[in-house]
Amino acid sequence: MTARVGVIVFPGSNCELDARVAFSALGAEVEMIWHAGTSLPEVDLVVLPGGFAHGDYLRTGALARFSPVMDRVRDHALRGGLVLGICNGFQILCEAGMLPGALRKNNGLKFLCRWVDLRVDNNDTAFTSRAEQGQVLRIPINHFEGNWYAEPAVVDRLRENNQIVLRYVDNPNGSVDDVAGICNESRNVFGLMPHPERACEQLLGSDDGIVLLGSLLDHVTDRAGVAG
Amino acid sequence: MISPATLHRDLGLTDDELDAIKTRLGRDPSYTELAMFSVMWSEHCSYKSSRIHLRGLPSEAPYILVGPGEGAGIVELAPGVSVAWKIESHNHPSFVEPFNGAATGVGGIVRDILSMGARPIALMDPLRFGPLDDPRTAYLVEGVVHGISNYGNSIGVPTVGGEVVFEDCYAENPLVNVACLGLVENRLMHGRAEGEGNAVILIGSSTGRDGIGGASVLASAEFDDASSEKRPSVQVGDPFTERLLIEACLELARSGLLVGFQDLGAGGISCPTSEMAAKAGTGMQLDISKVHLREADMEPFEIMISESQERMLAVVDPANVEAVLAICRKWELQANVVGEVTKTGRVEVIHENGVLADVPADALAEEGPVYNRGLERPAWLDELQGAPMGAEPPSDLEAAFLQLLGSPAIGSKRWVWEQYDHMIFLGTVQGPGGDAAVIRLPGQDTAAVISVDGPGRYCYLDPYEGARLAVAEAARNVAAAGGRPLAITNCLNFGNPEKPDVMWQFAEVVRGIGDACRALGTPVTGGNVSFYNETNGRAIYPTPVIGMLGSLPDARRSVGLAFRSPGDVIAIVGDTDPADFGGSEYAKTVNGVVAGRPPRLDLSAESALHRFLIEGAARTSFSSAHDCAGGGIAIGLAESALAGGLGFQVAFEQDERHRFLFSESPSRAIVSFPAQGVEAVRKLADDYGVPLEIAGSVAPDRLDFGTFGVGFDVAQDVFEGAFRRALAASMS
Amino acid sequence: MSYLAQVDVMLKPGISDPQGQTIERALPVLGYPGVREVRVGKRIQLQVDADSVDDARTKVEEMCERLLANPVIESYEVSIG
Amino acid sequence: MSYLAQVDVMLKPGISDPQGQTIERALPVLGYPGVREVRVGKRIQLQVDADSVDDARTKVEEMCERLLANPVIESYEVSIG
Ligand SMILES: Nc1ncnc2c1ncn2[C@@H]1O[C@H](COP(=O)(O)OP(=O)(O)O)[C@@H](O)[C@H]1O
Ligand SMILES: [Mg+2]
Repeated sequence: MTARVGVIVFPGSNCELDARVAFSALGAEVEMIWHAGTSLPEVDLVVLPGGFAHGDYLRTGALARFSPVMDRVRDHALRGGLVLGICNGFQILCEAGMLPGALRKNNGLKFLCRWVDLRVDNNDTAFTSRAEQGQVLRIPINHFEGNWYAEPAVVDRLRENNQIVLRYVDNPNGSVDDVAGICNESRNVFGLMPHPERACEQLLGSDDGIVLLGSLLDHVTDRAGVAG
Repeated sequence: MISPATLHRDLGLTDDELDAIKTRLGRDPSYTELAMFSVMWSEHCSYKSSRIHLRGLPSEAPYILVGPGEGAGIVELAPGVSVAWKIESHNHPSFVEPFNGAATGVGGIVRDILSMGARPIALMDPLRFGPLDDPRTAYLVEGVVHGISNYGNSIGVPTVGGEVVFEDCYAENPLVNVACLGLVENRLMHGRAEGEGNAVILIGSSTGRDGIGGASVLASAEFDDASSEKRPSVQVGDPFTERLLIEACLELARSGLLVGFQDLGAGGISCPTSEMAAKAGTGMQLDISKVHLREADMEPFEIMISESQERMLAVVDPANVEAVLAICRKWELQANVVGEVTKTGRVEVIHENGVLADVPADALAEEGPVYNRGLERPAWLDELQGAPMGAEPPSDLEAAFLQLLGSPAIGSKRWVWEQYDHMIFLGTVQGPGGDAAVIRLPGQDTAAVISVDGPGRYCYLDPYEGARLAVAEAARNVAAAGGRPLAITNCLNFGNPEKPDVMWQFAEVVRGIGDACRALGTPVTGGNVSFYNETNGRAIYPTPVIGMLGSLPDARRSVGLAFRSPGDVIAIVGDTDPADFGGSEYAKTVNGVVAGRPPRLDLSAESALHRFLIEGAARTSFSSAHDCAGGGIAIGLAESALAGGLGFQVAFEQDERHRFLFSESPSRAIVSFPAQGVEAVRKLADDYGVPLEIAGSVAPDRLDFGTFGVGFDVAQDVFEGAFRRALAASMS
Repeated sequence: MSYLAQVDVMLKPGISDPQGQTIERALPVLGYPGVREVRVGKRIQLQVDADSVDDARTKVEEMCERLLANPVIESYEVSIG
Repeated sequence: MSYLAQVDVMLKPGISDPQGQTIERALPVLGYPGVREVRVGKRIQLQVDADSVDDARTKVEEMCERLLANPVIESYEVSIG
């Protein structure tokens, strides 16, 4: 079966086309979903792409989380559906309370677009199943507000639950505990600052992003296999 | 009707220009009309000093679909694949307020591309500042780079290359140029107001007082210390609205609902109304009470010349108005019908109280003054050219090499370009840090190969030769990456055109560009002229910035500058003239001299080199290719090594080694290739008639020049840290 | 009635503030020693329709809770009039 | 002596504030009608060593001119204590 991916487009999103290209190349059927809609088409995976939803005005993700479609995204997650927030999408999920923590300005107070190494610290999730435990992936970051923070008690809980899925090998932004990507307790909502969709082709520098995006699609097709 | 008799002068119009306006109208202009003329007849909008010279530039080739005169040039890169390419300056606004000045510079060029119906897919930012050890420079660099980063990243257009140059002459007059590449997705749009009765729709941001008189006050007059008082002209960019505007405009272009389309840039709404009507031979009636305002109490003249950002003007069949407004609403943009196309040939501005302006569209848009200004070769030039060029040997070759490698001019610009999203669109096959950017077009194998170059020092020493060198280097950068140079856009940054020596520099530069473009087969698709880059009477170097556009049929065949494998053979292609030191990095950085004559350029040798590089790339003969430019062979080798994380071992037989290592002879490149390819590459060089000398081979860990060498880590630290350290030092 | 509200949003104590730190490092260099604990936040001004000062405050505080501040990292203060 | 200074930096009137405008447009959708003239600025807090309140004010105002505010587009207000 073909996985159905819905990419949410907020006003100010800008990586939605790249997300579509990357998931389509991996064989998924991709549908673009405008933020103002109050219903969500039938999809297996909802992607909140990178960009600057509502200009990132006030705070990154602060206005986007009120978009009408976000209630449906929440329902989808409550039903166990997969949700992936990339960069701005991660910021929105945190603002919406669907993932813990908040993203502050990078310690260096500069926007950073560069290749970084990420370590997979939990490969037992739908997002990392194609990776080896501890595998290092080369994937670019592209953000000003990627410095993840949560209260110490929350960080402890995430550690205990193995919800810190990806860590920076060399922390570029000051993020607590080198967090690059996390998941929720039910392990169906994922958020990360780096851009796996930009790392799906050797010609562009790396295809390690396929490990992550492909894992999600595997999860969808495996589950369909089990159910069918 | 005009109250003080000298008002026109405050608006930047001369007495003669006022007389011409009166003659054309057959009466005195109204206040609103005078304001409209002042922006449309400003140097920035009318090209009154430059026009007669620009006519001499070549602008035709079978693949040039749209040449100069529209929002952007259009070039067919491959059958059915066309791109828009254009450069703009935002120099004065960036000096007044670096963050917003640079940001709105990006916004403006992007709308030029949008006006053609093309999707903006890449930006480049050639920047020039004063010496980096001046804290004010550091402040400007921080602000300008942050402004470009903030705006370009938000709108989702990658910034894939540029320049950062430091010279004393730019201290009071930084140059912020921005080039944009667009992909024509569907159909080309034109800035023409065809069809009597068609509706005129203003789309985008509300109109406020920002940028009132920007074109006349900021871009068309010299700066002096009182300019700080002109600050209300500061425009603030809203990248969020621009992002929406991009998608809305592309949807409108796809929809086929638009008859004509143009952006609002310098000159505000006066510009597209008069230009679109003039081009179509129609007229336009504009009801300014329909313009959505940000501040309620704006005067009509302010509305007519406000340079509020993120606005476009569309001409639409009345039957399609509702559909167009619906698309704008969907993208959460304001849009209003503000007028109508007429057949009067006039721009009429009305509001509740009647007619505020009624002017022939031609008079505003096409009959601006044309000046054949006096030209005079500067008296100081002979002495400058005759002076020693600064080629004296260094006391220590290795120290000189490291000094160059760590100079702000040559050191890595990573600090700058890491602040730019240079990857969005999944097309950046080669981004910043190389010779040219290689941008694979969305959904295609074809790549656009783009580069910007503007050797101001060469042009200062000899404007004609410098301009030829600028075109040659830009083309060489494109060829080194494997692209075939096709066309240029250019941004001509000069001093006060009313001074005959500045005007002579301008004429010489334009002549040089024309000659080089004809020889290399790269016509001019358009560009921008920025005069009055003077502060308190001191002009900048004549600085033409050339934006070269090339094509590469298969992005996978592009060649990078980085050495790839130890053992690869390194060859120097092209002749080195040990006398090519005038205006070189070595002369400036090591000996503190900018004098003599710039390097000598032979355009047929240059062209042969390009063909060699392009053919080598097509045959996948090279592991790397890099043009030899600032800092000569020594720096070229180091750049290839550092980019590849490798070193090299080379040996040269010359006597005066520094002359060989640091000479900036043009028409040269450094290529590397596997050892078994030596014969094939030699043959290729023979076939194209380019001299080739094997210099050594790629090796790990050390940059070894034979008589001296430095460890890779040392070189890397010097190169990568140079910019950051200089910036930090000047801020403290 | 319309009331002018000022909202000050600051990072919570204990949360590092790189912007403040950068300013703190820059000030001595510019010749201003003896400056400490620099914190940078946001000031938001707005005109809000409400029946009374109290009503205005209640409305703005609600906006702060839900939108204007992020309770994970920020605290806020509202003043009306 | 050390004084607590508050600096409020706002865009000058007439300078466009896209951030404020965007928030203003979003608010009714979020259930907050009746909000106008939203402007977003910066609030900076700092502890400054000075001989007196006046001295502290003078120092901080100078810092504003040179670093904390951008006088081209922003105005500022200082309050001490
Ligand atoms: N302002 C900038 N923005 C983005 N990239 C830049 C900028 N300045 C320099 N670069 C990149 O750094 C590299 C080196 O620049 P430069 O030394 O000017 O190259 P060249 O000598 O080939 O003209 C190029 O890839 C260029 O695109
Ligand atoms: Mg080069």
